[in-house]
This record gives sequence, structure tokens and C-alpha cells, in this order.
Amino acid sequence: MKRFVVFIALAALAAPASAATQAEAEVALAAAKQAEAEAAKYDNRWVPAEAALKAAETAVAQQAWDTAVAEANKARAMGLRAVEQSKEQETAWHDAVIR
Amino acid sequence: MSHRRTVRWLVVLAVCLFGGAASPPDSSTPAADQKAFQDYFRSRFPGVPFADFANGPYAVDAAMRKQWEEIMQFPPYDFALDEGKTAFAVKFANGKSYADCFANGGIGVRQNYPYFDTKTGDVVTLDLAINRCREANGEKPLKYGTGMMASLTAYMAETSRGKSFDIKIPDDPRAREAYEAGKQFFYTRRGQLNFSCASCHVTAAGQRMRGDILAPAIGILAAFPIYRSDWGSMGTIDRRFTTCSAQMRSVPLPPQDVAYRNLEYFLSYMGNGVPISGPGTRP
Amino acid sequence: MQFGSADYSPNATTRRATLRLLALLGIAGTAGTARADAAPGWPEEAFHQKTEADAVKTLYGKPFEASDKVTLDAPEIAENGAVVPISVSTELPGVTTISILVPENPFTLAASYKFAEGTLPSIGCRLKMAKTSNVVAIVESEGKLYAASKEVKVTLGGCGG
Amino acid sequence: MPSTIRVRAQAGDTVTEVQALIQHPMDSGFVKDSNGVLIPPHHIETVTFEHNGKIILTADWGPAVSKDPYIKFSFKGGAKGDALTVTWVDNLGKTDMLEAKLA
Repeated sequence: MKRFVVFIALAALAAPASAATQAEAEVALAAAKQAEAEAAKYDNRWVPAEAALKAAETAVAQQAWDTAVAEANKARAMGLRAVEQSKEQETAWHDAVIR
Repeated sequence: MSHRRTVRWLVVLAVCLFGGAASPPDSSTPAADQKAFQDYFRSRFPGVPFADFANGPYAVDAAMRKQWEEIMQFPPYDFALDEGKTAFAVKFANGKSYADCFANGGIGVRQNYPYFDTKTGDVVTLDLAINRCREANGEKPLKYGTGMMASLTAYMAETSRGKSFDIKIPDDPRAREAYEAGKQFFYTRRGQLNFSCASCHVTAAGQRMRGDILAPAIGILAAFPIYRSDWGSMGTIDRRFTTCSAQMRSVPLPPQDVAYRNLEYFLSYMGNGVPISGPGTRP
Repeated sequence: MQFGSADYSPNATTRRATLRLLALLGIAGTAGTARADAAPGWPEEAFHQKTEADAVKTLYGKPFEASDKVTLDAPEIAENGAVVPISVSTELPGVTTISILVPENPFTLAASYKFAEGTLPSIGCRLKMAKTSNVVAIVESEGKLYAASKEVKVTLGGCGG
Repeated sequence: MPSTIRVRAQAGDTVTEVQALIQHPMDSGFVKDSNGVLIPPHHIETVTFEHNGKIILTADWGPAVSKDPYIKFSFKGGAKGDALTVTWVDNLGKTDMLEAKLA
């Protein structure tokens, strides 16, 4: 549950900034890609994060900067959350082992 | 549960002692893991004969079992099985065949897969062995997951029915590493839904997830490849792993990714003693 | 990851088989007409009805009554709505047809079987169910219709196994 | 190409039990593909079973019959070696036939 609250809060932060510029969209997209690349190192890219990243790329191609920023921020937020989850799991998984 | 709390404290202690390294080695051995794993499912499902874990959800749910028995009167994998049998006998362009690549001509060997190859230093699944065989003989590899790969593994499984999983972990640090990696993958939560393999197939095993009964992890690979009504077609272990990942909202890894192979290695080793029942049918 | 489905290519679209089927269904010589590409004698209209009453009316044109002499075996909870094993049998004499209806499906009539003399009035099959529904078995015995029904629950699948 | 029809027919003392499995997509026309496009209906309409040339069962099927359909029934008489012929035709006019011997 707590995760969802965090996720929703992050998603809210990612609410579209009005009249974003191309530069802002590209910065947001780069940050999202970086977060997803980090998550990939843990074999833990989230399906909706990838979907948002694709949507952001499409929006950039269509020069829809507001949408691009919003989707990229969403992807980045989820990417970071996935990395956080994986780091936590690096030790937490031991807890679940049948002994 | 005080036992659980004790375990947790031990883990915390271990993490402190080992400085919380990326994946601190578990002090237990594969053999001890296996015993604990099997004991867990035996006591969790006391009415289920051990060999019956080869039948996944049908081992633990009587109403589903009845429908399965009806399906098994004429199982829909029959076409794939025949296709696999025929294809298995076909010679490659160089005159050799699959039989030349496997012990005992490939008949009755499913239970020994995956194995750790000390020459290549990696886990070799049956599917990978089939493609390595093809490539060694100048043939193109088959697509993983479904189609002909499912048909061939169906035939090879069928010739191995009743033979118990007999996975070995050779005395090679790389084999042990592969095992540990597979174990970690099994218990690690990932994806947006924050599930691990164990969340469904240990903790919630035998319970309903939406309309389906979750299969116990023990022996869960014995029935593969399977015809799933949900797919309306055959699927291999790769197909199941990738769909499991996607269901956890985690982007699936490529079929036969080293992480999936290690997972299969761990999971099959946990199921040592469960007889091969594949090919199978599942909802 | 996208996995393709099995390749279906009913190969034997042979002229011989087609002609044989046409002959079997008693319409030899009609090959080449507009409907020659569909199964002659297939009760198309009945299969397009959306209610139990309409399907029975279109197929049989007569009423039916419930009977405990019709045995319908179906699961209480379908393990997958795509494949629900159903069987129907009866001890009634002179059975000429057995039909199976799923009123909550888009089209109610699922299957209809015609029995020759000497064929036992018992049938097993696998049906698709879109959602929880009654399954209705209708047996035509000595010209009269008798029915049995049972509810089958269909839940969302796609997880276990 | 292998047949789309699989039959198991065992002649007993008084009755012969027949089971058949047919490889067919049985697309209902109500399901969309991965691109959201409706898959057109493609299903078997009629299956006919003959014993030594005489029709013993006719099955009329709508799109609600499961993919790779299965059917089970029994008939009186029938001896080992008798001919059992199974023929199906679908809504696209495709058809297949199998001649089997009773076991």
C-alpha cells in the first residue's frame, strides 16, 4: 500500500507542466531513460514504466512537449521506484526463503 | 510467528556480519534448501502424494482435477506431441539428427535438464540443448517459447514420463553461483505489483488468484511444455516465465536469458524426486 | 514477448472431401451454388439467436419441459471459460437430437447433435463460456423436448497454472 | 501434412466408444487480436461420423465450441477393423476428412 501512495505521489509530481519546451522534454526523456537503464541492471523494468517511456518518445517525435514531459516524468518516477525496490530486495529476499 | 521473527533476526545479523553485500551468500547448502523446500510443501499439503506435485494445481484442487481429467481423455497437446515425434526423427542436412546430440538418443532424458555444463560454465536447459544441437549441425536455431520448440520438448518429455527430476549441482563454484542466482531470482520481488515467484507459488500456493488456482512451486516444471487453455496453444517454460514476469508488471527477460536459466536450474533442483509428467495441460 | 499461435492449415481442402460431405448431407449436385462453401444443413438461423426461447423456437419450433431424466454434467466453477467440459446423457427412449445452449453467450445455441438409431444418447464436448451462465441441455425424445440446466461459474483467469 | 483429425475408437462387447479431437481455431468472431482488430469468425459448422458408410452422428457447431474441439459418443455394434469416417466443414468452406479403423 505504502508503495502505491509513494507511486501516486510521484505520479502527481509528474503532472504536466504547461507549455513545456523541446529542451525540457528532451531533458525529461533522458532522465527517464537513465532511470530505466538503471532498473534494467536489476532485471526489473516495470511494464507501465516502459509504456510511459515509449509514450514519451512518441510524443517527442510528434513535438507534443507537454505530453512528452508528463510521460517521461512518469517513466522516471517508476524507474526510480523499481531501482529502490531492487536495492531493498538485495537483502530482503532472504526473508522469504523457505528454511 | 516467532520462528519467522527469529529467521528475520538471523538475516539482519547476517546482513550486519557480511556488511550487507549485494547478495550475501546463504549459509545453507543446496541439499539443505531442497529438504526444507520439500518438507514445506509436504506439510503444507499433507494429503497430496509427493509424485502428484507433477500435476500442479490439479494436485491441490479436486474440482479442477475433475475438469483436467476430462481434458486428459483427449488432451489438446496431442497434435504438438505428434509433430514433435515426427520432427525429432528427421535428419539434419548433414545426415545427423537430434538423437546424436543427446544421451540415450534423447529418449527418457528430460529429467536430467537443466544441467550445469562445466565446460561452457552455464546452465543448459533442454530447449537450449536442442538449439545448440541444431547449430552444431549447421541448422538454424528454433524460436523459443512455442511452436516447434514446444513440440520437440513435448515429445522428449513424453518419453521421460514417470522418471523423477534428477538435477545435479556439480562441485564447481560456478554451478553453485548459478544455483544461488536462481534462488535469489525466485525469492526476489520485482515489477510494479511487487511480487516474487514465491509470492504466488509458495505463500499463496493452492489459493485462488482471480479465477485460477496457483500451483505449488514444488515440481511445477514437471509438466512442461503445456497446452494452456488461456493461450489456446502450447508453451514452453520460457513462455511461462515470460508471462509470469509480465503478470507481475515486470518487463520479461528474453527467452533463455541466463537469469531464467538459473531460475529453472534452482526450481528443477527443488523438485528432484517429482516425476516428469509433461506434456501437460493447464487452464 | 509475443508468441504466435499454432499454424492452422486444414490441408485436406480436397475436392473429394467436399463432394463427399455434400453427398453425405444429401445435396449432391449442388456444388457451385452460392452456399456450397458453407456446411449444408447447418441451422444457421438457430445459431444466431440471442435468447434461449428464440433458439429453441428456431431450432425446434416447439416447447420443452424440465426433466430429471436428462443428465447434464458440467463443472460448478469452470477452470477456464474457454474450455468447459460438458456432457449430456439421458435414459429417455428414441432420442434423435441433443442440443446444448449457453444463454449468456452472445449466441445462445452452442452445439446440436443428431443421433442415428443405434447411437447412444450421450455426448461429451468442450464449450466456451463468455461469463457465468446456466448451461441448458435439450433432449429430443420421441418428438418431445426435455431439458436440464446447471449454472457454471466463470471467473477471470490468466494467472495461475 | 498431418491430418487435422484425431480419432480413438474402441469396439467393445456391445458398444463402440468414439473420441475425436479436431485441430481448428474455432474463432468466434467476438475476440480482438493484439492490434484491437476483431478476428473474423472461423469455426466448424458440421462434423459427420460414419460407421461403414452409414451416418451415426452429425454435430452442428456454433462459435461457442472450444478451440481444437473434442467430441465423445458411443454407438451400438461396431467390430474391430470396421471403417469410421470423420468429416468436417467450416464456415469458410474448408474441410477435412479422416478414415480410421475401429480398434
